[in-house]
This record gives sequence, C-alpha cells and structure tokens, in this order.
Amino acid sequence: MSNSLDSYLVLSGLLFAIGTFGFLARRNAISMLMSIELMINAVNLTILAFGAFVPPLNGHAAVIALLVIAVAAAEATVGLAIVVAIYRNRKTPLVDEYDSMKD
Amino acid sequence: MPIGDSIPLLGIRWDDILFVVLAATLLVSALLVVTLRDIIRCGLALIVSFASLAGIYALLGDPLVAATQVLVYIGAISILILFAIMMTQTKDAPTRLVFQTQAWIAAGASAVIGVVIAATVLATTWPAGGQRLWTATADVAHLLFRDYVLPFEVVSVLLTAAVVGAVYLARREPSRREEDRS
Amino acid sequence: MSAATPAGGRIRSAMGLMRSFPAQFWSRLSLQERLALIFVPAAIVAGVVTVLAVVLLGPPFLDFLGANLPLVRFAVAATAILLLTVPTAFVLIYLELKVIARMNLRIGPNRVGPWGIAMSVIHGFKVLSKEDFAPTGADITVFTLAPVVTYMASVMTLLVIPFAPGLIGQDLNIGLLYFFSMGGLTVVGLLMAGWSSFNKYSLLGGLRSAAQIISYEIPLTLSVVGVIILAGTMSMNRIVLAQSGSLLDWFVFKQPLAALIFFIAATAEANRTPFDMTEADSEIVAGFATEYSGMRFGFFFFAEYVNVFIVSALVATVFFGGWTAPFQWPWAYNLNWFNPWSFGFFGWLAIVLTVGYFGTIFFAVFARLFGGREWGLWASMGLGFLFLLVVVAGLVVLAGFIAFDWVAGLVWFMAKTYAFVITFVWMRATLPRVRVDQLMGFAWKWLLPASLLNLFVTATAVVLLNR
Amino acid sequence: MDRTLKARLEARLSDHLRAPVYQRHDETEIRIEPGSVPEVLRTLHDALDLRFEILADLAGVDTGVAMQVVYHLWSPMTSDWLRVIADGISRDDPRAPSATFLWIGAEWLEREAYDMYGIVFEGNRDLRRIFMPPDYTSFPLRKDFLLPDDAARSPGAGVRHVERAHVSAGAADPAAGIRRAPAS
Amino acid sequence: MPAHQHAPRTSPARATTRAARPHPQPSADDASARQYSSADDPRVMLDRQVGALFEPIPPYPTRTEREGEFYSLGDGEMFLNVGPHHPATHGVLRLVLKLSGEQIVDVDPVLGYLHRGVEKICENSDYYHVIDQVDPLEYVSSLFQEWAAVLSFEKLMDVQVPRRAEYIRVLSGELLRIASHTLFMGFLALDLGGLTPILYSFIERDEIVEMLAALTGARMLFNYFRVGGVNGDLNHEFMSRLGDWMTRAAKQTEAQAGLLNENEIFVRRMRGVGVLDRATALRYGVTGGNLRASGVPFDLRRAHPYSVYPELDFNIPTRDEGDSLARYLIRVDEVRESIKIVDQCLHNMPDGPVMARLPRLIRPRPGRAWGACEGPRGMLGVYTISDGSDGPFRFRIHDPSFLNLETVPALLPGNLLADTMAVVSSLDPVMGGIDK
Amino acid sequence: MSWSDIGTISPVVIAILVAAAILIVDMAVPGRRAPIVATALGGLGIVAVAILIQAGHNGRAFGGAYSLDNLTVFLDMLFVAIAALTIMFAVDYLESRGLPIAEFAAVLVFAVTGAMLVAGSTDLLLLFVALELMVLPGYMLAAFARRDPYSTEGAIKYFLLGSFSSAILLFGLAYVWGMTGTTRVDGVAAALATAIARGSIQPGLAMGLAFMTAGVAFKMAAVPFHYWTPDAYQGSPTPVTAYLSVGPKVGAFAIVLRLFVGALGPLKADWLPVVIVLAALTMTLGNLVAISQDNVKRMLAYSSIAHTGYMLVGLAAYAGGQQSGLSAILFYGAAYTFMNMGAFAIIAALQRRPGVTSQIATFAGLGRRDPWLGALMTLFLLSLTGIPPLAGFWAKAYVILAAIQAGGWLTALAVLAMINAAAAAFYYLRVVVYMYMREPAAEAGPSSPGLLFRAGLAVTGVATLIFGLFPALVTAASNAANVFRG
Repeated sequence: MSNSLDSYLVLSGLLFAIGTFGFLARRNAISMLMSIELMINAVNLTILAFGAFVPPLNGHAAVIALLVIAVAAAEATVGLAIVVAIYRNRKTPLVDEYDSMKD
Repeated sequence: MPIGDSIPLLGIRWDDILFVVLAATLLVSALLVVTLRDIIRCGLALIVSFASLAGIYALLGDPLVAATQVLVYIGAISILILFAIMMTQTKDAPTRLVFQTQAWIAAGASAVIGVVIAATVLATTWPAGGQRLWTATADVAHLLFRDYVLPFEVVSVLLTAAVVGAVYLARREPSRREEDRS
Repeated sequence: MSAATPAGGRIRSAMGLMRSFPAQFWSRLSLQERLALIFVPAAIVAGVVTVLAVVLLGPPFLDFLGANLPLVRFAVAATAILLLTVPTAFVLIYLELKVIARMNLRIGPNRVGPWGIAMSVIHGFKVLSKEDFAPTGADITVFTLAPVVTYMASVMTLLVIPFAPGLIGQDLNIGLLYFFSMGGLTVVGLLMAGWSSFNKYSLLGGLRSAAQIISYEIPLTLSVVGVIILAGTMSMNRIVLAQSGSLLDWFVFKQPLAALIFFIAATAEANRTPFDMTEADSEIVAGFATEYSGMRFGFFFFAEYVNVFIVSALVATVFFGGWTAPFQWPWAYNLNWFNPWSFGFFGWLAIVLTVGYFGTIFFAVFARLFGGREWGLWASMGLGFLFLLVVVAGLVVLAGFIAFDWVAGLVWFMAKTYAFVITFVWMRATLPRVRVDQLMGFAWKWLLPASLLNLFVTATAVVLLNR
Repeated sequence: MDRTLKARLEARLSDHLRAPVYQRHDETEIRIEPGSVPEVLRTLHDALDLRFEILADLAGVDTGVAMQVVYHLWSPMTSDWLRVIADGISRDDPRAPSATFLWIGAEWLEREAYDMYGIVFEGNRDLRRIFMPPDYTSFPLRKDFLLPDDAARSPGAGVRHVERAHVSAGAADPAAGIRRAPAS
Repeated sequence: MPAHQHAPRTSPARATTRAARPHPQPSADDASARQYSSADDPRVMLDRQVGALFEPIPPYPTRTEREGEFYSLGDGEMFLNVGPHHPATHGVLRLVLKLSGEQIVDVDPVLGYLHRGVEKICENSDYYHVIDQVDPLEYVSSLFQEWAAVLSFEKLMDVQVPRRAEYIRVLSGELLRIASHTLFMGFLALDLGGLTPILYSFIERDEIVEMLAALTGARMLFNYFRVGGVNGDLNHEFMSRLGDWMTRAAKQTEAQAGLLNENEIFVRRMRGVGVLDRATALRYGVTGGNLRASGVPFDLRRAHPYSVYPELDFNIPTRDEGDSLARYLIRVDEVRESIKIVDQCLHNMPDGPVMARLPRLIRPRPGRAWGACEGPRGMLGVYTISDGSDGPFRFRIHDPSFLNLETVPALLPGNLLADTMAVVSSLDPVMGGIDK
Repeated sequence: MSWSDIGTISPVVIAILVAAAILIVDMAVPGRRAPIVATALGGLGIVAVAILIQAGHNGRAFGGAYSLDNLTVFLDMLFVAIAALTIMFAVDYLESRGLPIAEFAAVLVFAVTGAMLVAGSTDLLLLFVALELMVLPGYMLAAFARRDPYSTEGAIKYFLLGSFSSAILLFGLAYVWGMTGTTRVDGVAAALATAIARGSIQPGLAMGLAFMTAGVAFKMAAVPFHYWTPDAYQGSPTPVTAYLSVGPKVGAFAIVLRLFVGALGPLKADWLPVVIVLAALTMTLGNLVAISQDNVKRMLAYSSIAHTGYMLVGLAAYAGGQQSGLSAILFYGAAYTFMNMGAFAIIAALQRRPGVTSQIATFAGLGRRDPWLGALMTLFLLSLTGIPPLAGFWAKAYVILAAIQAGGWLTALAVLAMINAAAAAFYYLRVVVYMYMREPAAEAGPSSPGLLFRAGLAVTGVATLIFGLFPALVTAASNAANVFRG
C-alpha cells in the first residue's frame, strides 16, 4: 500500500476534499484559512508523491514543494494580518456576519 | 535473522502499517480541524495533521521537506494562526454556530470532489514505478539554484511584499482617525 | 474452617490434626525462616529459568539484535537519551543552584548529601509527590498535554547531537535543520500551556514566548548558514569532522559573528536570562507556568534545563569543534602496550586486592592526620576507601581517555558543553532582564541584519576563494 | 518663629481668618472657615511673598465637637511651617472643599480623611475608601467610633448609602449610617 | 438587557448568544456587554466585549467618576491584577492595570491590605508607647518614624535635647539611611530580574543593622529615640563595629553601585522610564529622593533644618531627568553624602548626657505640634494634638511613600507591563508606612 | 542563471528595485509624499523604457521558464500604465484619508512585478508563483484602508476566495505536472499533443485541466466563480478598485494566453464549449445584476464581470479557430483598462472628501456642478457601453467580429454579446441621466482634484478617444503581440 502512488494520491484527494468542506462550511475566517492550508498541504502531498514514484520528477518535487510551502507561508501571513485588521473593526471573526455591503 | 519488510505472520509490510497509521492520523485530525467547535482545538488538530504529513513526507523519502514542513508549518504558520486566534476570537465563539447554514450542501459537494478525485486516480495509469525513491538533499539544492532559481527569487520577492503589507495591516495605529465608508 | 463443631469429635480432631500439620509447621517458623522458605525456592526457580532462557534464547536473540543493528542502535539511543535527560537536568539544576549561590556570596545547597549534591534529586521527588491540580476552568486536556509537548520537543533534539565519535543517536544528513524544526516545537507547548491555564499571566507568557521564539529563530537559523556553507553539510557529525584539525579549525574563528549571534539567539530560544520574558517572575509571576504544579510543572522545569544543555551542546558542536580535541592529542595511539587483558584474571585480582588494601590504609592515614581526633579508626578507614575509589575511578577514566577515542571525545564534548552551561548560569547571576520591546527590537534591528551580513560576507568569501 | 510671616498672612488673608494667627516654635497657625479653603490655599500657593509650594500634610481631625481639616504647608520664603486649620465642619454632615485643584496629590490624603472621618471633599473626583474595605460602613478615627462593635460590622453585601451620598450631590444625610456615640 | 435576567438559569451562554446577535456594531455601546456570566472565562484577551464580561472588578457599582472611568474597558483593553500576592510587589501592594496588549493604559492602586489603624492605636496609648507603635510603619528605616514623633512631642513639651543625643540621633539615622538605600538598590535590581545585587545589599545592610542592634538592642524595630534624647549612650561594640565598617564603607558603596551603574541592560531599562517632571512632582507632593531626582532641591535637613544638621557639611544631590534612573542615582549619591555625615558625627561627637531631664510620665499641656524629618523616602511628619492627658488626642502620621506611590497612575501609562515594577520600585515605597 | 537571463528580465528586476527604492525613500524622508510619488512614477518610467527597448526582441531566459516576445512587451506596457495611473489617482485619495502612500506604492509595484512575470512566464511553477505575487499584494491593497470596515471586509472575502482558487489552481497544476512530467509550457503542450495523437487523454490529466480551468475562472471572475468580485470591488478604496478591476483581470487573461493558448492549444476543440458557456453566462449575468445596482462601484464591479464575458468571447473565437480572437482580447484589455480606470478615477475624485459614498445619488447634477468631470465620466461610460467612435466600440466590435468569423455556435454567442451590449447601455446611461438631469444634492461641493490626478484623467480620456478614433494604431500593436498567430 505504501508503495503505490494511488494510495498517496487518494489520501491527498481526501485531504483536499476535507479542506474544501472546511472552506465551504465553516463560518470563522481563521477556520477557513486553516482549511485552505489543508488544501495546499494536499497539493504538496500530491507533488511529493509524484516525485517519489516518477523517477524523472524526483528532485523537482521537493523543490516545488518547498516553494509552495514558502508561498503558503506568505499567504497565511497576509491572511492573518487581514483577519486581525478586520477584527479591530468588526469585533467578530465570523465571515457571514461581514455583510454590510449586501444592500 | 533481520526483521523483514513485513510482519512475520500477517504478511503486512511495516511501511504499510506506518502509512496507514499516519494517513489515519492525518485524516482524523484534518476532520477535527474542520468540525471541532472550539477553534483553538482546531488549531491544535491542524498541528497534528501537519506533523503526520511530515511523517508521510519522510516515508516518501523526502526528509528535507519533512523537516521544512515541521519548521515552517508547525513552527511558524500554526503559531501565527494560534496567535491570531488568541488575539481575535471571542470566547463565546464555540457556543455560536460554527457551520454555515448550507453546510450539508458543502459536505455533499466535498464528498463528490473526494470521490471524483479518488475515482480518477484509480482510473488513471500513472507513469510511475512501484518503488519509492529517496530524494538526495544535494540534488534538491542543485535544482533549486539552477533550474528553479527564478521562481525561488520570485518567492523571496513575494515574501518581502507579504511582510511589508502584513506589517502595515496588522500594526496598531497610534491615532485613531475616522476614515470614510466608500 | 472451624474445627470446633459439636459432633464427631475424635475422628474429626484426628483429621484436623493431620490437616493442620502444614499450618502448625508454618506457625512455628520465625519471620526470617518464612521469608527464606518463600524466596529461596523462588529464587532457585527464577535462576534456573533465567539461565535456561539465556542459554536457549540468548544466541538467537543476539543474532536478531545483531541483524537489525541500525534499528537496535536507534532504539537504544532513543531510550538512553530519554533516560539521560532527567539526570542531566538534575546535574544542571544543582549546578545552577550552587554556582549562582557562590556568585551571590551564598553557600547554596549543603544539607542533602555531601555539599548538597542530592538536592536536585530531592527536588525531583518533591515535584513528584506534590499534588497535581488544574485550576477550575482550565482546558484539562490541553493543560496536561502542554508540558509533554514541551518536554518531548526538547528531548527529541538530543537525537542528533554527536556526543563523541560514534556516540550519536541518529546522524541525519539534515541534522541542523532537524534540530531547528524540533526546537521550534517547544513554543507550541508553551502556547498551549499559556492558553489552557485560565490565567492572564499565563496567556501573556505564552504569547510572549511565541513572539520571542519565532523572532529569534530567524537569526538563529541564519547564523548557522555560514557554517553550513563552510562545512558543506547539515549533518552534525560532518560539521564536527570539518573542525577536527586544530584549534584554529573551529568555526568560531572563521565565523565569530555567527557564533556570537547564535549564542545570543540560543539564549533567547532557551528562555534564559536576560531573555527570560516568558517567565519573568517580577512581571508576569511565572508566565505560562503560573498555574502548573507537581509533575506537570516538573516537565516544564526539566525541559528548561534540558534546553540549556542542548543549546550549550549545540554551540559547542557547531562552533567549538564538538568532541574534537583542541589540539592534537599526542598519546592517543601510542599506548598499545597498555592491554588490560594481558594480566589475566588472577593478575587483576592481585592488583585490585593489593591496591585496595594498601590504598585504603594510605588514605586512612591522611584522614587520621588531617581529620583530627573526631575521626574514629573505622571512619577514617571508610573515608580512605572512598578516597581510594575516587582516585581509582579517576585513573580508570584517565586511562580510558587516553586509550579510547570515544571516551576522550565524550570528555572534551562534556567539558565544552558544561563550559557554556556555566556561562548561561553566570549570565543568569549577572544580568537583569531586558524589556519586551527591547528584546524584539534587538532581534529584528540588530541580530537579523547582522546575521544577513554574516551570511553575505561568508558566501562572497567562499565564492571568491574557490574561484 | 517668623514674625514677618504673621504680618504677611494677616495682610493677605485678613478676610478669611477666623482667629488670630498663632505662632509657637517653628509653626505658624491660622484658622479659617472650610468654605474659604480654596481661596486661602490659592493665595498661599500663588502669592509671591508666600509661595507655599509644598503640601506637607492634609489631615482630618475630630475634636469631638466639630471636624477639622488641617493642612501643613512649607515655603522657601519662611523658616516656619504653616498650619491651616479649616475649622468648624459639622460632625453630622462633614463637608469641605477639595484641595486637589492645587495639589493633585491631595487626592489620596483626602481619600484617607474621608475613609477615617467621613469628611466629604467636594471636588475630589475619586473620593472612595482607601484603607478600609469598600463595603465598610464606619469611620474609625471618629471619636464616636466604638471599636468592638463598629469594626465587626462589615456586611459584605453592597455599599451603604453613605458611600454613594457624595456621588449624587444633595442626597440624604451622609452620616446616617454611622453609629452615634452613646449619650453618656 | 432585561431579557437576560429572565433567561433560564441553566443556559447563561445560550442567553448571551441570543443577545449577541445581531452583533453589535463597533460604535454600539457596551451596556449589554457588561452583564457578568460565569460561563465565560478570561483566556481570550484584547476583546472589549469579552473583557467587560470577564472583569468582575469591582463587583459593586462604581462609586466615583474616576472609578467608573477606570473600570470601563476601551477597545482591545484588558485588566490585569498585579498583587497583592505577586512575586515583585513591595509588601502587599495591589495594582489593577488596564492594559492594551502589554502597554499600560491606566493604573488603579489598591491599598489597605496592611492597614492596622496605627493612628487609632496611638491615640489610645501614652506617649512612650507611641514610639513603640510607630516603629513597624517604615520597617526598613524605623528610626526616622520615631524621630518625627519625638520631634513633635518635644515641641509640645518644650524640651531641649542634649547635643550628644542629637549627634547620636543623626549618626544612627544616617547609618539607617545608608542601609535603606542599599536595600533599595538591591530590590530595584531584583525587580528588573537581577539576582545578585540584592544579596550584596543585604550584606551591607546586615553590617549596619548588627551595628545598630549593638546600640539599641534590636535589629529592626529599634524603639531607641525618646522624648528628650535617646535610650542609651554609644557603647563599645557599636563603636568598634562602626569603625570597622567605616574603613571600607566608601569602597563597598562604590562596588555596590558599580554592579548596576555600568550595566547596559539596567540603564536602558531605567532611562526615560516613568519620567516625573518638576511641576508634576510638586503638584503630587512627592518628597525625598524622588523629588530631588526631578530637580527640586527639597531636603528637610537643609530646607527646614532640625537637630544638628546645620552644623554638618554635606550636599543635597539633585538631578533633572526625573526618570527611574535618576531616582536610582540620587540614592547612590545620597549614600555617599551620608557616609560623609557619619564621618563628621564621629569626629564632632560631644560629651554629655543623652537624655534631657524629664518626668517619668509625659503629660504635655494641650496644644498642637508638627514634627517632620527627612527620611530615606522623603519627609516623615507627625502632627500631634494634645489634650493634656498622657496620650495624644490626635496622632497624625504622614508617610512619604504614600504620596510617592500616588504618582504611579501618572507615571505608568504608556509604558509596558515590564516597566511596572521598575517604576514602582524606583519610587521605593514601603507598604508598612503607606497602609499604616 | 547568466547575465543574459537577467538582461531578459531586466524590466522585472528594475520594477523590484523601484519597490525597494520606494521603501528606502520612505525610510529616509518619512512622512513626505512628493518624493515617494516621484520615485514611483519615475521608476515606472524607467521600467517602461526598459520594456520598450526590448520591443521586437525575442528571447527565452532561465532555461525556457521566461520568454520575451511581443506579447510580453505589450502586456508589460499595459501593466506599467495601470500602475502609473493607479498611483496618480491614489495620491489625493490616500492623502485625504491619512493613509500612507509609500506602502501603497511599494505593494502596488510588487503586484505589477508579479503581473509582468505572469505575462512572460512559460513555466507552470513560475506562473503560479508570479500569479501569487500578483494577487497577494492585491489582497493587501484591498484592505489598505484598514480602519474602514468595508475595506477589510472586501479584502477578507477577496483573500479567502483568492486563496481558495489558488489552491484549486495549484491542485490542477500538480496533476498536469505529474502527468506530463514537465513544468515548461511548451513541454506540456508537446506532451498533450502526443497524448492526443495516441488518441486518449488520461482521466488524471483531464481532472488536472478541469481544476486548472476552475482556478483561472476564479481569478478572472467568470460566472459562476465571481462571488468575490462585487464585495471586493465595492469595499476597496476606490483607486484600489480601479486597479483591481483591470490589473488582476488582465493578468488573469495573461495566464489564459500563456496557459490555455500556449500549453493547452492542442486541446482547443475540447475546451471550446466550456468557454462558450462561461462567456455566455458571465456577460449575461454580469449585465443583468448590474442593472439593479444603486451603488456605482458595485455596478461597475458587475459590469466588469460582463466585460470578462466579452473578452471570453474572443477566447472562444480563438478556440473556434479564429486567430484574430486573441488580438481582439488584447485590444479589449487595453481599451478596457483606460476607460474603466477613468470611470473609477472619477468616482475617486468625487470621494476625495472622506465620507462621500459611491451611491448613484452622488452623481446627481455632476454635469452642471463640475462640467469637466461630468463630460469625462460621460465619455468613459459611453465607451464602456460601446458607442462609436470610442474605444469600447472597437473593442467589442473586434471581439464580436472574430466570433462571427469563426461561425457555428459562436455566431449565436456573438448575437448574445450584442444583445448584452445593448442591455448594458441601460445602466451606464442611467448614471449619465443622473449627472445631467437630476438636481445636485445640497451639500455637494465642487471637487478639486490635484494636478497629478488631472494628468491621469487626461491620459485615460485621450487614450479612450485615440483608441476609438485611430484603432489601427492599437490593432497594429495587438496584432504584433499575438504571438500565437500561425
């Protein structure tokens, strides 16, 4: 099982689906951000699985994964900064209460 | 008599057991991340899922990425997330609804996505061998600084931009000025 | 079981006599005899079983172990490291108590054991036996897990530290990266503790520690990049080997700025004075540990001292040559004539008896002479014997130091590490605490640019010199 | 004893003095009405030949017939301590103007006087108990305070109206909660 | 929120939830948020709504304008209760801090945890016992409190104190001032996280205290001064200890100061922190070293001379910065001056009696007297009203720490939490005196 | 990496240096606005010169990860123009709200750097990273008025949906990479060509492409992936909205050109129906919802969705075999940039005083109150409607022409586009009606935009006119930039 690419890809697919669920279903901005992190991690798992099983992709996978991790870090930084900024204004972390423009 | 690749009587491979344990931890903790009511526990579950992912990376033969995963995701991103949670969450958040009203639709949609991905994966023949390959750290370094140097540098610019913007956004203003509503 | 029933007197009494013979026999025995009667056969059985097991199962078991040497090595190393942390913490705690006391012109612990050396052991027992309570309103699960996370995070870093040639838990080729990633986990535990304690001081301490450790991890990591460039590897063993020539090969001489930055940042990373913001007792009581007591507090306490040891060990390893000797050890391989097996068993017996007999008397004389009249004969003989043992043990270590590579390495490593441990203790006795904003400002405004400068200069120099 | 001080004081404050200026050792003492405290203190502080810059002490006194507020002042212009006694404050409804407009440090001193004597200083924006617990109802340094009874009386449930009296000015008798001295 | 009061008791959290939606806009008043509910806990900080929910201090309606202002939380603020059981408060001081992050917004000192009613006790004692009673007030330098009381009584009774007694008072007082200042330096360092200076301080203080024990018979609560003199002449043990100490006092002081004066961390944490400017200091009635650090050369030993100080040669050190570092350095300078005074006392010590001739029972004529002396922390005053009986009718104690501490709400806002202890400690309060 | 590589990407390098220079200038002279604006505009001018020097050159750098061709030059010039105009429009707006210009300009230039990299990238990984560099500063710009709840609210929605779409795009990219074994666009195209030649596409690859399409559709706000657009556009500070409505949109189309046209060209016939449906849905829904909006910013947000639909028509035309569809997209992008930024700039001008909303009532009587602004707004709105002889007319004409030439279902799409254009006239002209037929609100005073702002308005206005009067000038450039021709 651990030697088949399929199992890793299915695992990453499930992780991606869980992340999607979290993103769509949660109300809390930080929860949604965490779900996005899960999705990006699923992508990383996919990339590394390809890298580990497809010989020509071997080293490339690690590089791409590292760069994706860095991008995710930048994204999380900005996202949390925005969350903190909006919290100062709104005093609530729940995204569906940010509805001042629906008029 | 060295220990074989598999458990003597059952014939299950050790790697498989490790994989199953790690994958189960990963999925369970990921589910906890998206379902727990108390958001700080979601953050802690997120750390667990990151850690099990690091284990899976190590199993895949990428210790460098595994260590980076721990360093960046657990050591930095999770801490930032916990920090932000402690700074912004109201304590009564768990007592409120954590899910949108259309959560069931979302669950259905995500289940479909998961099934589609799984089915696609199983239906595809991959250009892959059946053996995991160990990634040499030196190769990664050479690739990073030869083939991927432009994305690497762009990422550094990206991080700079993110820091500049994040510092601006999260900084507390000394004077509170009324700004207009657009 | 009562025999005193009204009917059927004689027969029953005879049978009762017969039946109660073992009971009567047992009741006639003294306590010692009873114990002997139980334990001697048990011991015999156990011994036989053991011998049989060793004889029958030993060779295959040893074969099994031998065949799985890497796995066994790993298991043994992990266990040993886990077990070693507690004595290490004990030694460090005692050292700190004593050294700070001397620096304060105090005596320090002097009641438990000679010179109070058992003080920290007693502390350990005290911590174990204290009530372990959690405040009302605390998040008990997280509250309980937090010290474990912190402790495990610091213990796991020990795995990649090369204590001596061959004495390393696991020589990962990304050893330094592993170290930093594991070291960064400590903060998770502190944050958990701070949050779950239901206390504002704890929360402040947890948040402070998160901010502090994240800030100082950057210069800490950047400062060793120069070393990685010079050594060409992240493996701890090979970093040590890269410094194995003479004193001048130590990276502290090639990377002095990096060594300074590393030391300062490591101080902050280990939450030591003057950067012990997280438990600044004059400000936030005990920070994240305010609500902890008993063994849960003990975990934090041990983790702190294990951290000090690890950080010192890392400074010694990365910048001060690790287990390598500062100069070429002249006699390392010239003592082949000293072959302990050439004496034979009786030769050794003779040596031990002679040395023991005359040595005891020799030292007993000194004890009598200098100890004064209050020392009785047996007391001075006992003291002489103790002195003899100390001297003999020292001689044996010296012989091992000379004869075996790894003993010498271990001694050098420990000497260097404890030098830095003492430096940390010294700093604690000397320096006041900096303020939070000064702490963060120092990391971002001074250490980070300095480490970047160091990295830049190192890389430039390497490129220019290699061309 | 600074004779010139007496002359200066009489020149400046003749309207407010209730009694002749009294001097003994290195102390000069004047008595004024409680109502004229702000004016007198302002004059003492600001006048160029007086310049009593330092408020050495502010004390409440219960003489048994009336309340007093006693100020001790120090000035570089004289070698004497100046004692200002605001005399004749009613024991039943002790009120006096606050000195915080001049010496903000008087805030706590007045809180102490209030805590011990129940003197309400009008103009002090933080006049609450300082030493005694907030739910305490008696004023222990008053001469009609009986130790065994009054000290034991600390109901621990909310605040008596005495406490709130000064918040809404013109409320009921502020000393109503105080136990009277026995008539003997 | 009246609906809240009728909510079922079993589900306070649910009730809060219902009340919280629709969520209050940023400008909404927080009246609804001030309902206290035990289902909440304080672990989430920096939140106005929750902060208000979780702060049950004070549990009673606020009584004054200032209290109401203090106990209402602004945007992102929280309360932090420092003391009375805190490792670094001096005695049993309690400070309620209003914090924004780690920055202090406001402070409300809460006193009274050590209040014993000394004034009341003294009004029920006779004049001899008063001296006994005032000793534990400023327990670090109790002679000065005795001195103030004795000065006041002597004025009441018109007693002339013998010159030798005055010299002995100055000598012992200045020794105790040195001990007190030395201890201040050690505690200041301790509050900044320095472990060692406090022990060096105790060594020096112990020498002085043992010396005084030889003179007075007690180490801490001396009960030495008497109306009309002192209780006992200089003895041999005291003189020999003093002579011994004097040979190394100056050097020891410099060594002690050197531990901290040149410590970069120490100086950076103190400089510019808790600045008390000249005008504010005067308005607050601050006295002693704290006032002199703000540039006012007010020292009763020169400003209103008493005892034999006019005969002695010493300076009044002042500084203009008014920050914590200045307050520390003033004390270092004062130790140097005090050593000079002790030296002069030893050289000028006259012969003669140490007690004036007085009746066994002190019973002054009715009258009022104010006696004040310069203690290590500032002006100590005693205002006595005599009604002709053998005890004071009114015995008012003025303690300098009281007013020095009052400046804390003015000094701390804007600084960080870590500065709390540095600033409070640099004011050198002694809670025994403050709480009486 | 060699010096020639760096020479090839020199405009990008210079742009990064400009951003750094802005931050350094801000550090050197804190609190001053003029030096920062001068640095930013001057720096962008240098970047423009560096781009123009490269015009006509072809080259590849970094082993084929970055390609320099006319398309790169065309898009780079467009992005620099967008950045310069945004800064010109933002100075007054930010100053009146006490917001710092330095961070704004630096972050904006970073974003433009990302966009320029997107324009030239022929590598999947570089494309993704550059895309992030383009959109991440966009999130921060959207939240730039951090005290304003609307701004942060729009930003968090933009951020969450943007990150979500990035994750989806990345998932697709990962599968494409795993299946084709290369990150180079031409490598992917070659692998796809062989796969088609073999006659079958693996399900995994198809799924990757599907995820990728969804991700890109999010980025360009095509229906049904458009949810974030109205809130993000309405909440952001108006100059930022001006930037967001064109910068990331043109960037998204750059991705489309590089990725779909460059890499997935072999699959053209397969994604034609998808694009047709997307285009039809996008323009119809955008226009329909825009009609009911009272807030002009929100209205323009929906109208920008509709314009995405028109641009997609061009893509559909290309997929239908008509190469000129791509040229039409490029022309559309350029024309849309100037007219849309102009329209937002006028809203920003009205909002120069804090407190002015972008409700349609704000525009009442603008034509009399401030004739110049009113005239310009009318010009931009007419151009957006597609009235000849203005830029918008030719933009739409080219797109629709390409679609009709392609024939088949595309003719129907072209007809739908025309109907939509007619419907759009309704809400655009409603604003014109308000400007000229309604009485101004009592308190509305004349707005007095600064010199820089006037210059920016002049540029957009003149550009709109020139595009309309002399379309051949631009078509020459856009045809040259269509590197996929032939």
